[in-house]
Amino acid sequence: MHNFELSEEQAMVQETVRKFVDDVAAPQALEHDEHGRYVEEGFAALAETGMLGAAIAEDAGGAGLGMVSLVVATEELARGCTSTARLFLDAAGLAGKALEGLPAAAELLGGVLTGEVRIGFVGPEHGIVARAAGDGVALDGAAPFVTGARAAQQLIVCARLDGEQAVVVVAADAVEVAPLEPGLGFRAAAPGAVTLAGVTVPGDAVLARGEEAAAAISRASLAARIGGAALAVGSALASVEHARRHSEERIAFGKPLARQQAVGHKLVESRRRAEAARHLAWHAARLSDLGQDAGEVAELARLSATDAALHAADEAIQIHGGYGYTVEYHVERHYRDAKTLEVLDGGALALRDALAARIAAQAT
Amino acid sequence: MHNFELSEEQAMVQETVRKFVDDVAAPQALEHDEHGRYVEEGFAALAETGMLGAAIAEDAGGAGLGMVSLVVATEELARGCTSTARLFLDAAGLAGKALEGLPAAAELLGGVLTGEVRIGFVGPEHGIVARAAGDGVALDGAAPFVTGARAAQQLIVCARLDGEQAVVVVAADAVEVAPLEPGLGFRAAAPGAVTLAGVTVPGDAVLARGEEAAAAISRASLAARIGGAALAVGSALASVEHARRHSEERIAFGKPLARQQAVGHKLVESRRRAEAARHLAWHAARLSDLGQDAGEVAELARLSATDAALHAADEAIQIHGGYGYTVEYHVERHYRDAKTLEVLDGGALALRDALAARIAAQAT
Amino acid sequence: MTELQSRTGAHTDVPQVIDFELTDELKAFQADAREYAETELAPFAEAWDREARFPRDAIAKAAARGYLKVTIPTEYGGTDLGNLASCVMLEEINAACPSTGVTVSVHNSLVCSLLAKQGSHEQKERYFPKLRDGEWIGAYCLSEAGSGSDAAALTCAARDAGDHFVIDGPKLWITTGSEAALFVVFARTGEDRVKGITAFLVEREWPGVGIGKKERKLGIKASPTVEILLEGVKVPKSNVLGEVGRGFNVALDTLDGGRLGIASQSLGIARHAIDTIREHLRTQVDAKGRPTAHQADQWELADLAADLDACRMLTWRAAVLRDRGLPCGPQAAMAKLKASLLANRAARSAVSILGPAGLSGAAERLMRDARICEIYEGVTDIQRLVIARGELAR
Amino acid sequence: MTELQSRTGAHTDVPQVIDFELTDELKAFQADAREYAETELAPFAEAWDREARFPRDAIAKAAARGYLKVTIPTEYGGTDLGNLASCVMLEEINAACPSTGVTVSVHNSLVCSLLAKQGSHEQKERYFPKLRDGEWIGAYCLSEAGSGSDAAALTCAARDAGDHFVIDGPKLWITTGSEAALFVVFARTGEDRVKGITAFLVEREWPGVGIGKKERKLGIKASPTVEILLEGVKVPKSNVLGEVGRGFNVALDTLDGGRLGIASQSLGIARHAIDTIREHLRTQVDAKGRPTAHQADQWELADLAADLDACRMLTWRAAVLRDRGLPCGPQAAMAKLKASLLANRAARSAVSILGPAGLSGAAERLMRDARICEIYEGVTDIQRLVIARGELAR
Repeated sequence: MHNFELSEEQAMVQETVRKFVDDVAAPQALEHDEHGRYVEEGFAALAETGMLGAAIAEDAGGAGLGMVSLVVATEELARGCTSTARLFLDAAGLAGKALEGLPAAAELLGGVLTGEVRIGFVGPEHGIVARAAGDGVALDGAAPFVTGARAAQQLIVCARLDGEQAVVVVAADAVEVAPLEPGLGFRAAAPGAVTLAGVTVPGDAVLARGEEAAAAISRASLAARIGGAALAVGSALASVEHARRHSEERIAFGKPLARQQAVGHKLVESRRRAEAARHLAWHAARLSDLGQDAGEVAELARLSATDAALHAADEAIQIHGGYGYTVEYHVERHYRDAKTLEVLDGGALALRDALAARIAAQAT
Repeated sequence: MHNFELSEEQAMVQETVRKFVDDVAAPQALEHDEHGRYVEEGFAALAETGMLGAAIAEDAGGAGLGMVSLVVATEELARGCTSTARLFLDAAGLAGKALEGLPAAAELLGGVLTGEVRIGFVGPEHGIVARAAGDGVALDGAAPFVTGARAAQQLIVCARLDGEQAVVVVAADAVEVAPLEPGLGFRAAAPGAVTLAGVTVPGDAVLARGEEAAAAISRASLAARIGGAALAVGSALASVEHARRHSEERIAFGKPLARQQAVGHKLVESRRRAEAARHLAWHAARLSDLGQDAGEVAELARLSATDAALHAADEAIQIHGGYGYTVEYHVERHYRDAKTLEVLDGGALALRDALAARIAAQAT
Repeated sequence: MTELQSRTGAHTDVPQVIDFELTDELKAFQADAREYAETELAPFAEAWDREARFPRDAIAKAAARGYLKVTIPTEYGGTDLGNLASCVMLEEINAACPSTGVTVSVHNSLVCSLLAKQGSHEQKERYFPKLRDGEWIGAYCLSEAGSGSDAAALTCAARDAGDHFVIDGPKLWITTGSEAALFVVFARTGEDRVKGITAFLVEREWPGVGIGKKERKLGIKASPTVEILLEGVKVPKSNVLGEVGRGFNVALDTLDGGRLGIASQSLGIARHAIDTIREHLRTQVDAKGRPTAHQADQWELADLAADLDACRMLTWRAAVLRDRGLPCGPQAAMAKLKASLLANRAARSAVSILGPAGLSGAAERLMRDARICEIYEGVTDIQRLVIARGELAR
Repeated sequence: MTELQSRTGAHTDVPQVIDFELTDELKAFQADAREYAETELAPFAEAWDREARFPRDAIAKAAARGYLKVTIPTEYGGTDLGNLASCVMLEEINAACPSTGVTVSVHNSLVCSLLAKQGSHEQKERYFPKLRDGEWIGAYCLSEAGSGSDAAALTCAARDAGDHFVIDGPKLWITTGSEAALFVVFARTGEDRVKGITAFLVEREWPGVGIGKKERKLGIKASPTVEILLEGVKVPKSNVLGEVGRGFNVALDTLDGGRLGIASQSLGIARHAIDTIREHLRTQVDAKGRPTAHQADQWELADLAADLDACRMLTWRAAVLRDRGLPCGPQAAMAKLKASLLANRAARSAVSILGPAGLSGAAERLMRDARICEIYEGVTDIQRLVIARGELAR
C-alpha cells in the first residue's frame, strides 16, 4: 500500500537487510530469545553486510544514505528479530550518530561500524555523573537496563561533567554489568544492568564535552526516536502478520477466526496504528535528511509507534488464544520487546513532557 | 512542523481558502451554529472563489488540482467552520467526483461547481431502492441525516436499480425533507431527514447505471473518505488550538493550566492523533493523484481522523472546564460535528469491515 | 485456623453481611421514582431540551412525592432518607431527564443537606418549611469566572458592616440560579485563601440580588445555568451558615454528597444509553429470531453493561459509607470519576450504533447531556487528584 | 408514597441489606490467607518463576491450612466455604504468586467443586479424602489442539467397551497436568457436537495416561501446563462423572466458578501492581515530604485504584449470587472480563512507571503473569459474548 520512494542505494539497503533477516535473523529469533542467548553470530553477519554505516555521513566513514536508510533497515530487522534490530540501532543509530561528528572518536566509530567494537549506549536519561579525577574523570551512576551491555567491549556513556554534557567511552570490563534474569525483553540482545561506581577513565576517554557533546547526544537522541519508532513499526507489522496468518488457519465455531468480525476489527485497529506511526517515522527521517527540524515529528513517531507495537502484540496474543501465551508463536516475544522499547531511551512519559513543552512554547 | 509540498496552484488554493476562512467563515461559525442557520452567504462567497472545482478534472470543467487540493481546502475550512467545510465537501468532493466522469451530468456538475445548484448527496449506505416506473424510475427509502438537504435544489441519490448501482438526480422539492431539531452536528449546514416515498423521476434523471454508476459512486466514496479525513483533521487541529490558547490564559492553583502536566499531556495526545491522521490523509490524496489505489489508506485516514477529531474536541472541552460546556468557546461545536462526521458516509464500523475484508483478502 | 476454616456447617448458614441487593423498602422507593420518571419526565424531556424550558410542573410533582426533602431532617418535616436512597432516586430521574436530575440533586445534596448539617435551629425553622415542599428551590453559589476547580481562589467580597454583611461580586455557572429562591453563597470575609471564606444564606428577593447572563450550553438545557449578581446585598449575621471564616470547610462538606449526586446522574444517563443500544440491537434478528447484531456492537454493549454494574456499586458503596458517617472522599470520587466517564462513553456509543438515525432524537441528547458529568462537582482530573492523594496517604 | 417515603424515623434505623464489607469471619480468613501468601509465597515467587519450578511445598502448606478443600462438602471432610470465601482467599494468594493461585483455583473450582456437584457418593468417598488434604491434586482436561474457546469441537474419543470406556486422544494446555493425580477428562462418546461429550474421572497412575509436551510460556511459569496423553486408557463406567452424554453440561457447570477464580487471580495481580506503583510513587517526595510524583503517574494510580474496587465488587457480587444458588453467568463473565483487563493494564503501568528498573524484577513478572488472565477460562471476547447474550435476552 505504500509508495515510500527510496533512492537506489536506500532500496539496496532494504533488500540487503531483508535478505539477512530471512536467511539469518528470523530463523534464529525464537531460540535465542527463549534461552536469552546473545545473537553474536547474527550480529557479526549483519555487520559484515556493511549496513551499520548506512546512515552515517560519508566523511565519517559511512555510506551517507541518511536517516531513511536507518529507518528502512531497522524496520526490516524488527520484523524478523527485535533483539538484532535493537543492537543494530544501538550501533548504527545511537552510538553511530553520537560519534559521527566527534573527531576524537573517529577510530572508535570505525570499529563500531565494522562490528569489530561491540558497544553499549548509556543514554542521558540515566543521569550518570562525571567528575575530574587525576588526569581523567570518574563516573558514578547506574543504568538498570542497557541493551548489548553484556556483550559490549566499550560503553559510550552520556554524562554530566561540571554542569555540562559529556560523552565518555569506558571499557566494559572496567564496570559492573549484571545480567538481567529473566528481564522483560530484548533477551537476545545481551541486556545488562550497568553500575558505574567511581570508575575512572583517562582524559582522552572524554570524547566530547560542552556544546560538542550536547550536539552528539542530540543526534543520538534523534536516532533513538526515529530508529526506535522504526523498530516498533517493524514489530507491530510483524505482530499483525502473525495474527493474520493464525486467524486464517485457525477454525473456531466452524469458520476461520478471521471471519469473526471482532477478530477482523482487532487486525484493522492494529494495522491502523502501525501505519499511522509508520508515516510519522518516515516523515521524521525525511525531514532530518533534508536538514530540517525533525524533533517534534520524531517524538510523535516514537510515541505512536511504541503504542502501536504494544497494542498489536497484545491483540496478536489475544487472537492466538492459548497459543499466543506460549513462546513458539513469536507474539509474546513482540509483546515483551514492545513494552521494553517503550521504557528505554527516556521512556514515553519524557516524550510527552517534551512535546508538551513544545506546545507551551508556541507563540499565542 | 510540516513540509507537505504543494504545487504553486495547490498553495494558491490553500491561501485563498485560508483567507476566506479568516474573513468570512470563522467569524460567523458560532452564531450560525447556535441558531441552526444555514451558512448561505458564506457558501455563496466560497463558491465565488472558484474553489469548488479545484479537485475536479479539467475536462470536466474543474481546475484539475487533484485530491490534494480537496484536502488542503477542506482542512482549512474545517478549522474555521465545520459546517461550511461539510457543504464544500458535499459539492466539491462527493457530488463533484461522482458527476466528474458522467457525460449526462455535465451541465449539473457545472451548476454545482459554480454554486448555482445547491445539492444534497444521498450516499449508497442508505440503501435507496429504484424501480422502473413508466418512462422513468421511482425511488424508495430514507436517509435520516443528509447535510445540505434543507438548502438543496437537487439531490444526488445513489440507489440500487435492478440489482445494479445507479446515480439519480431528484429535485429537492419533490421529496420530503424534514428538519432535524436540534440534530447533533453540522447545524449550520442545513441538515435534513430525507424520505423518498415512491418519488418518480424521468428517465434522464438516471445519470448513470451499472459500471458507470459504480465508478461514480466509488469516486464519491473515496472523496468522502479522504475529504472527510481532512475535515476531521482540520477540526482536530482547531480543537487543539482552542484548548492550547485557553490553557495558556486560564490560571488555576496559581499557574496557567498549560503548566499542569495532565493538561499538557492531553494536548500532546490530541495533537499526536491529529498529526498521525493528517499524514494518512495527505498520503491517500497523493496516491490518488498519482493514479494509484488509495482505498486502504483513505479508509485508515478517515478512521484515524474522526477518532482524532472527537478525542481532541472531548479533551478541549475538558481543558475548558465549565467554559467548554457553553456554546461560546467553539469546542462543544467541534465535539458535536466530529461525532456527526464519524457516523456519516457509512460510518466507522463500515470502514472497519472494509479494512478487515482487505486484510482477509491478502494472500497468505 | 480461623473460625471460618474450622467450621463444619454449610456455608449457607453464614450470615453474610456483604450483599448487593436493595432492601424491599428501597426497591419500592426505586419503583416510585421510576414511575415518576417514566410518566412525568420521559415523555417531555426532549421538548424541554429543545426549548431550554425549566420543567416547573415536573419539579412540583417531584416535591409532591417528597423528592425534595430526602436530605431534610424528620424534625423539620423531611424524610431524611439518606444518601443511598438519594442515589437510587436520582438514577431513576436522570435516566429520563438529566436537567430535572441536576435540579433535584443541587436542591437536596448541596442546599438542604448543608443547611441540615451547618444551619442553626432558627435557619432551619425558617427555610426548611419552604424548601421541603418545593415552594422554594435552592441554589449553590460557589463558582466564579476565575475560580472553578480552584474554589479557594474566589473573590466575591462580604464586608462586615456591624449587624450585617454586605456582599458584592458575581457568581457564575449557578445551576437553577434563575429559578431558586434561596442561595448558599460563598464570599470572602478575609484575605486568607482558605480561612477567609464564609458561607451565607441569601434570599432571592433581597435587594441587590439579580440574575445575570444565562449560559447557552451543549446539554442539560432545561436546567438554567445563570450568573447570579450580588451588588451590595445586605445579609444579616444570623444568615451566616456555619461560622465566619469556615466557609471553605462548609463547601468541602458538600463535596462528597454532590459527587454522589452526579455519579447517580451519570448512572441514569449511562443506563438510558445502554437501554437505547439494547433495544436497537434487539430489533436486529434473523428470520428465526436469532440476533444478527454486529459483534462489534454486541461487545460494546457487554462492556458498557459490565461497567454500569461496576459504577453503580462504586456509587452505592460510597453512599452507604456516607450514610454511616464514615469518610468517603476517595470512594465518592471513584464513583464520580468512573460513572461520568461511562455515561459519556455509553452515550457516544449509542450515537454510533444507531447510526445516522442517532444524530437526532434521544441518543444525541444523551451525548450532549452526559458531557457535563465530567465537568461539574469537580472535573475528572480533580477526582483523580482526590483518589491519588488518598492512595498515597494509605 | 412508599413505606420509605412516609417513614418518619431517621434513616440510620433502616436495616440496610446492601453492604460492601466482609463479615468478621471472612476478614479473619482473609488475614490468614494473606499471612500465608506473604510468608510462604511472596519471598519465593520470583525464583519459582525464573526456574519454572512447581511450588510443591507451598501447595502442601496451603493444603495444611485447608485451602484445598474449600469446595469440598463438609460430610466429606471439606469446609465448603463457598464462592465468596474462595474469591477472598484466591485474591490473597494471587497477589503473591499467580502460579500457586491457578493451581489452587483449578483444584478447587474445576475439580473438587465438580465432583461435589456431579459425583456419585462412591466417587466422593474415594477421591475427596485424597483431594482435601492435597495428597492428590486435581487437573481439568477439556482443551485440545483444535478446541479452545469452542470446547464442543473436541475430538478425544471414549469408546464404550462394555463395563468400561477406552479413551484415546491428547489433551492440551492442562494446568498442573504434570503434578496432578486425578484428571477430569472430557471425551467424545457420540457424534452429536454437544450431546456426544462425556466427563470422566481418570487417575494418573492408570495405564495409558502419560505426560506429553510441557509448554514454555510467557508467564505463570511455576504452574506447569502440559499435554496429557491418553492412549487406550481403560476407564471403568463407575468413573463417568455425571451421566454419559452430559459432559458438556458438566463442563458448563464449572464455567462460572472457574471464571470467578480467574477474576480473583486478576484482582490479586492488579492489587500487587497497584501496590508496586503506590510504593514507588510514595518514595517520590520533596524535602517537606510532599509528593512530587508526576501527575500522569498519580492519575494512573487513581484510575487503577478505582477500577480495582469496582472489579472486586463485580467479582464478589457474582460469588454471592452463586453461593445462593442463583444464576450468575453474565455477572461472573463481567467480573472476569473487567478484572482480567485491569490486571493487564495495571501490570503494564507498573512497568512504565518504574521505568528501566521495572524491566526486571516484580513488575515485569506481573506483566507476564497477568497476560494469561485474558485467555484461560474463556478468552475476553467469550466473556463479552456471554454478557451480550444475557443483555439481549433481558
